[in-house]
Amino acid sequence: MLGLAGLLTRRNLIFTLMSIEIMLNASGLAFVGAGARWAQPDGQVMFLFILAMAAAEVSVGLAFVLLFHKRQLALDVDAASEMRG
Amino acid sequence: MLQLLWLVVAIPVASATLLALFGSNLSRRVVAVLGAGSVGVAALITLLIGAVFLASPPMGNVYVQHLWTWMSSGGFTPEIAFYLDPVSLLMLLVVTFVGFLIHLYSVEYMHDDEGYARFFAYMNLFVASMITLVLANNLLLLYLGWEGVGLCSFLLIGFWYRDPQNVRAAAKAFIVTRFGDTAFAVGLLLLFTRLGTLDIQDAMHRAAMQWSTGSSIATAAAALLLGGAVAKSAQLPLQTWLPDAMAGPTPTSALIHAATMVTAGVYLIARTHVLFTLAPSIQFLVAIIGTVTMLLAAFSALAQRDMKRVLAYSTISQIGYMFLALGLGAWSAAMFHFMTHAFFKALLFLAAGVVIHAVHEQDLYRMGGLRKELRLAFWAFVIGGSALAGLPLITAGFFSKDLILWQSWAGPNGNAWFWAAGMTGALLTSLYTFRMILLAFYGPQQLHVRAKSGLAVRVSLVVLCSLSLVGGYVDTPPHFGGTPALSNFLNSVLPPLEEVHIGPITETMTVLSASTVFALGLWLAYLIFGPKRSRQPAQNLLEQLWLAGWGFDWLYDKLLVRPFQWIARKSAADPVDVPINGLAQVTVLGYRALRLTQTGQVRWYAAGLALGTAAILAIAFVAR
Amino acid sequence: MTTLFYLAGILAIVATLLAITQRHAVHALLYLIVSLLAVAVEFFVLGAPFVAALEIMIYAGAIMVLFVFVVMMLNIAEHAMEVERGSLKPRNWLGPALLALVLLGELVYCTATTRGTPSLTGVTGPKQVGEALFGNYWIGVELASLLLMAGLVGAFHLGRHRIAKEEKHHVTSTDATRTDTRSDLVHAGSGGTSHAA
Amino acid sequence: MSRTDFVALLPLMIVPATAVILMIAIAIRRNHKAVAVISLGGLVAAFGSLAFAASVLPRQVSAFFILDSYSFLYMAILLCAAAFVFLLAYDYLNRRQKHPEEFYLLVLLATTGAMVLVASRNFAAFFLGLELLSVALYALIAYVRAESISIEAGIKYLVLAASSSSVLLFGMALIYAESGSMELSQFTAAMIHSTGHANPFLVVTGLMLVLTGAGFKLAVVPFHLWTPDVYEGAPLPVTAFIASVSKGGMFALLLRWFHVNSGDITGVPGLVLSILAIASMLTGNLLALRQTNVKRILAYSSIAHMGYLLVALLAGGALGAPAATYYLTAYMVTILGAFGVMTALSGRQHEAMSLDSYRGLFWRRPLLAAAFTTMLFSLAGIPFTAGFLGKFYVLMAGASASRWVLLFTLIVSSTIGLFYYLRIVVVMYAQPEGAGETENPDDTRTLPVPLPATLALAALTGLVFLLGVYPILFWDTMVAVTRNLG
Amino acid sequence: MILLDLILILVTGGIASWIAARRSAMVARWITLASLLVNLILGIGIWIAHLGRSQSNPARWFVQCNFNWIPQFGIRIHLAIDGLSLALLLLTYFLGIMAVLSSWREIRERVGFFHFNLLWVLAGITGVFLAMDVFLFYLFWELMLVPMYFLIGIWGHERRIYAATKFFLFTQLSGLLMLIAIIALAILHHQSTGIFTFDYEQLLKTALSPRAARLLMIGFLAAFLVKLPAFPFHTWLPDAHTEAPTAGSVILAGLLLKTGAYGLIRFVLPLFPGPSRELAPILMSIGVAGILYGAVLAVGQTDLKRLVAYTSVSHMGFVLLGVFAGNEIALEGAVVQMISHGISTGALFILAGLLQERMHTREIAAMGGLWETMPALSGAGMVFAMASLGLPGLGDFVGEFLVLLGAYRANVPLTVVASLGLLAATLYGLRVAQNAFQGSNPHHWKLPDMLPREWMVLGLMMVGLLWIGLYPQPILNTVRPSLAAAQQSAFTQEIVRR
Repeated sequence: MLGLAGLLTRRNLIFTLMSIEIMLNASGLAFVGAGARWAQPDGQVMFLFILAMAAAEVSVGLAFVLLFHKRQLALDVDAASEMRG
Repeated sequence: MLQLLWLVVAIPVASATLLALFGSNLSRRVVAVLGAGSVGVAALITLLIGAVFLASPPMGNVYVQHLWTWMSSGGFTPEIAFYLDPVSLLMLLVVTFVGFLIHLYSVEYMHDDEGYARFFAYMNLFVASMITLVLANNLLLLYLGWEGVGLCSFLLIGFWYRDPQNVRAAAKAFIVTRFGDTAFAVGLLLLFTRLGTLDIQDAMHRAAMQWSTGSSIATAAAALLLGGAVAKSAQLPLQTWLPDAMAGPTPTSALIHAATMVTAGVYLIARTHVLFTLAPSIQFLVAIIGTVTMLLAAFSALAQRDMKRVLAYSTISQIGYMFLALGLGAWSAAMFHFMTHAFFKALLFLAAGVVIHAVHEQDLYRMGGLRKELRLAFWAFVIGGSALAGLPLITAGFFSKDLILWQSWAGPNGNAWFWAAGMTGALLTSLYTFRMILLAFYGPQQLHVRAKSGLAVRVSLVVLCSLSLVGGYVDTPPHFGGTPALSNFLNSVLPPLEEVHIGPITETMTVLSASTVFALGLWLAYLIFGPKRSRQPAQNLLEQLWLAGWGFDWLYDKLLVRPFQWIARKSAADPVDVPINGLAQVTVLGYRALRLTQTGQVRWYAAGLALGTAAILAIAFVAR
Repeated sequence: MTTLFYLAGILAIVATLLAITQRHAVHALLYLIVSLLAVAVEFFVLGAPFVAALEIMIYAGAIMVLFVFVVMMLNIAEHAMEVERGSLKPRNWLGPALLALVLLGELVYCTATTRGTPSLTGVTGPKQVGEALFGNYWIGVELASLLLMAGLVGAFHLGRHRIAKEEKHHVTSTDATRTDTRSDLVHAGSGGTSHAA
Repeated sequence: MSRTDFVALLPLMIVPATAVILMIAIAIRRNHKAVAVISLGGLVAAFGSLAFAASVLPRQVSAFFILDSYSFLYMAILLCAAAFVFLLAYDYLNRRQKHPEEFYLLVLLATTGAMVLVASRNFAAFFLGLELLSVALYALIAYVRAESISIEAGIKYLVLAASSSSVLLFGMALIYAESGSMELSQFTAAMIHSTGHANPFLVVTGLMLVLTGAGFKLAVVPFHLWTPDVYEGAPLPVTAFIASVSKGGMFALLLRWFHVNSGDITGVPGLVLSILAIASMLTGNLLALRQTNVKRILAYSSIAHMGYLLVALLAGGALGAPAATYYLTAYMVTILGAFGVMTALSGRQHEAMSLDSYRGLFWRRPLLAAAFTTMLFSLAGIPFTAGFLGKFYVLMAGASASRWVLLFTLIVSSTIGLFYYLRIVVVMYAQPEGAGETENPDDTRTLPVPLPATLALAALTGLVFLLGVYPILFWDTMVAVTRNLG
Repeated sequence: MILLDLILILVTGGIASWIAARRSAMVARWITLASLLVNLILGIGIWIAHLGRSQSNPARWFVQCNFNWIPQFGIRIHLAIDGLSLALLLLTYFLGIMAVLSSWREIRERVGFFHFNLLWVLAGITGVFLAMDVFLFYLFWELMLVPMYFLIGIWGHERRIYAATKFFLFTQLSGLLMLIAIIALAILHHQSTGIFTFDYEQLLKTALSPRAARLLMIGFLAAFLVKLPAFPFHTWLPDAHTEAPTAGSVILAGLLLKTGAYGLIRFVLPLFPGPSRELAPILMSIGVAGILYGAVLAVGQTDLKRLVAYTSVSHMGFVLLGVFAGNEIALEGAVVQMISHGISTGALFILAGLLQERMHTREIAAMGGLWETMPALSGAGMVFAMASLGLPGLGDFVGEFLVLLGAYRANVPLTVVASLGLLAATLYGLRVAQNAFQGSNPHHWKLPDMLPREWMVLGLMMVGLLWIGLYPQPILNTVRPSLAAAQQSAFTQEIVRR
């Protein structure tokens, strides 16, 4: 939830990415909790997958950060609104 | 011989078609031959047919020529078929003969007009339509002729189309008569629905069998047909178009707006007299309309300055007489007056045409003293005028009008009021007729005569003069030892009138008073409009009102024309389109509103995502 | 145990809150790491020690370091800070906070209305996880490797643009060598993932 | 893993294997043509293996995949779509990109993701397939270096897709927490017993959250906001890919697990889906109404089309699933064709996006314009095109389920939609207004349409008509394939 | 098979002339003309072959052809022709030829594509008149739209795009409503019999609950009333007619509107007899409203083509009135009205086109006194204006009178109000006749009169109108069996004559 809030308020791309991580983390927590409830490993396995995904996500995301920074010299996501309407 | 009947229609139609298609490429001579000749041939054939008909009457005094079934649908099978009986024969004779004379006259009269061929095409078409109207054996075919003559009338009034005035007059004539036509059409619907046929004889027969006298259905049917007749014959309240119709060439006025077409209403009522007998209230209404129209039109004629308008109002007035006769049940009297009126009114118009042609002026107050130079026209006017005003014993008009006047008293529906009104009308007729003659032909000559009439004009005028004089002798009052030949001839179709009121007003007295009234009118006219009087048109209010035809035009303009134009103008942009365009606006509005959501900001989009999630969760909560 | 669970939970929340409200990126990251550590504790409490360890190692360790690296590298300009300051005003916070609250409320409501709380007993150790991972979920592992490969190739491609662009200004080196080094990188990456699989 | 399992998995393995081969090939030597040929070959091989593996159907491979005729059919469709994307992309990349090879690699990976989605049986497969698709797309969207809008689009997609994934995951976690099962069949169960006590509320909540995630991928209102920007920013072949493969894969999954064979979907999910469908149809069409950017128009129209698809999904019953399948196929063919034409028209630097660049197209390039017209008419649902029969089947399905409100919305909104399709058509047939004066080297009217694209466009146009005129070929298969769903 | 040929000839002819136009525009014109002539001859051939048969032979269809198409839903390519279809087809090809001839000179750009569209519209119309499978019918129904849309949108006048789009949207929306009704009907049939079919004759036997029947009928009505067009769904028509090129206007007014009426007769009456009876008064009122509304608005127009367009609204009101009056006379009248309106209004549009070609304006105010410079054209204009206002002896009168006659049996007050339409018709008829052709010539137009080709076109149309006006019997005989079939199911107990 906080991740979402962060996503909505922060304009810095890095913060945005961080917020996403928080959200993913929360989902992972939920999965692990659910797995624990049924005493199954599935939840943890799922968390691992989420982890992998988060890693991939972050790598691409950070690549975007670099690209974007190169272009805009700032990381304001609101500046990325050339397209609208 | 009778089988040739269809040619009477076909020949003018063919000629009209030829003239319409190739008229512009033909020489004037050929046009004249085609135009007048076709009607001449038609007249000849009519004469032949008439002779055969009289010599060896077909069975039941009726001859029917079936050509083909027009259409056949659900028991509705009107035919293209011609029905010849004494009434239609009489009509046919008058139409073709007077028509021919007028065509003959036009050959010369219209000679210098650029629309020569067009004129004859219209005229021929008119003759054909009129004959169709007369000969139709069913009401639908009659309606075809009815509309056909209306069309030709429209075309001919607007013949000189360059003048907007003429065009307006044409439109007015067409629209006003169309009012009546609509009523007529509804009448046809009613008749067919209730009687199952539009064949005139069958329908009349069935009506007489099925409907009781005075029943509402008969009344409605008669009223609707009357509507048609009133419009076509320029009776109250739809009389306003006829004076304006004088915008057409004078032969047109003579043929259509005096001799033939305008009497179609009279013919219609005579043809369907059974219906009117079944609806006494409507029949009485016919008489009232006739009387009132006759008087009002006569007053209007008294105040007109335009020679042709005088004649137009006179026509309205004279048809009022015929309606009076019809309303009283004096069917054959109406037909008789129709015939004589055709002669003398055609004569008057043609003569007026000569005058107008000669001086290029229609205003009576600008003419004067023309009797020396336009001798033939003058005499034609005198003879025609006398017939119109009813100069006793030697003119045709006297006999026919006398018959009506007498029957307005003596007939079963007659009474003193109608008689008195008729007498007043006769006085007025005499007055305005001689006013016209005095103003035009006496007094100081103001205008130079530019043209003399040729042979064709002379011939037709002379023939019509003689017909106006002797036409009355076909039906002379039996009370004075005459033989009502025409009435007898028509009796097989139109039942004769019983003479029930033999009271204080005898026929002798009628004749005498009619003669007196004629003389009185002549005298008054001489007093007021004689050569020694000042020639200033009177300016008082009453005369203004008369001049404007009692203000009917003004009333209709305010009551109907303007509101309609207003509606048409206001709605021209199609009000129904407004909500539809509104709908389009709403969608565009939706587009604009939704477009605002596409801010291009990723945070906003994420918010949208969250919002959406929240929303569907909320829905799930609520719906649980 | 339960106390620890909730304590760690509160800690995680507070740390996250601080993380997203920090103006400076590095500070925020530090808070985030704290939060992640707290979550790791949660995992542990929930009986998932293996995952807890991974959380600390990979998340708090590897991924966050990546973040820090990027932040350092870019050395975010002061001007961006100014922008951020504006966006941290209460007015800007209000809407998202409300929205988050609503969602939170909805979720709390629905979890609260369902019976029972997760049992905190029972430990699912690395062995079980490993068995599951390479038993039932082996395909998943393969897919995850593909996922990483996609991520790598993508990141590489995006990164290359930058390089290629810069190279334009520099002396042009041979295309071949560059391609070689890069494809090596790719190769190594994919090899790594396959290996993990 | 048995041999038959292996055989059944063959198609799913060939595609990523091709990707790996590509990677090696790229490492050895960069050659665009070779790479393209290899990738196409991979797709063809996968396609062939479908036929080969069809003999062992239906089969469940571990807890992950359910391989039956349904998933095979969709895989086939996806493979074809990917092949078309390659054909279209080849020249586009040739023209605009220095290093086009990774494109194929990423597309292959994304296709794999979509195929996984189609065949997935549990949450993990669903999630991984989805992520594979997304992650590959992040890079693909931003593939073209020079375009700042590309990067912008990539960032947007990344941020939003990741967020939606986490929501999706949370939803899955909730369902898992409640039911203790990772099976996707939980969805179906939830759909059927969505009301009453048999179904705990947590599951419904989870379902809604999953719907958010899925809805995001499909770009259903209100999760649609990203669509136009990403469509606009992404290179045309990628846009085509998103519109066809990505959505197709996701929808196939939804169709399989949300479809209820016994009748239409009722209760809370039914209500929510109906609202989403109605909102999508109206919003999508309204948003496109006066757009002037053709890519954005198509983006908005795709929102509406997903709404139509949801109608078929909601209709359920014996007709719903085949109707949805038919519609989806028709839509994929059409949208590929539409973007294909746009690709063919795009010059070295600029994509043919603005409406103005289509002015008078018909008089310059009649065939291309005719193809584009066909595609637009198909999108609008004019008879004798695929779109019409698709719509017809959807209407059939909806009518047999008596979903009148949905159908009327469909009709009204597709009338609104007609307006903007017509606008494009009008522009194409309008007089070219002296725009020809400014000749530049990038002028699209001089650009030849190369062979692969020509082939692809011809095939797509042919398919549009075939689907529109002679549906027996496909319909029977679709009915057979979807018979045992739900 | 010959029926399929009718469509295919047009389709291939269209393609051929498109291709040929690259070489020579003239060739394209001739190809178009030739394919239409062939179709006309084929049509006449069918007519002659079955002329005597129509009365006695119980078989309803003259020729049929029936192929399987989408068997899962029982959709078939089922074409059949009966008297009604035949009459309308002949009208189609006749007007088609007139349209081609009248645009001989008007269209100079993109000639091939123009004729392609023209022929394809006609192919669609042919299909509509022939299709006996409801689904197929819908396909053709839509197929008409697209080329028509192009005709208006490419070769139209100033506001062509607005008009074309409006036209398309209106008809498309209503068409989709009909499609839903068609589908629902098929599904109901499926539910009651277990067979999926879209075949017209099968669907006729579907048992429907009154409520369902009413709803379905409204779906069908939506499409047909919009196309007809009935008040208040007519607003697309003035725009489309006004903006279309001459040939487009001719086909729109002459043929496309007829498909609406045809649909009413062919589908609405037999498929939904109950509701047809129930809703008849409402529909008749709509018809009457259309008659008067169209007439009044026509009077107010300043644009000649727009004026004529509104007269179409008025005339088609008569058709609607006739169709739902519920007796043979009115129905036959409606058909005659359809045909003669096709010719008379088509002719008026051709006239307007000729005037526009010469004067480059459609404003009536800019005309006046044209008789002076173009007597022949003006004369022709007069004739057609008279036909349009319902002069006896010309086609429209027969139709209108029969309609009124039949309607009078069903509803007296409505009919009386409707006959006021005759009066209003006078007003607009005269407006055309007088304001354009008569009066003075204030703008001093000096224009060439009609060319022989134009003469031929208008002359043929005049002959056609006269023929219908004086001897409509062949048409009535041809269409009677079909109408009787449509009629019997709808109004079995004819209202007893009082």
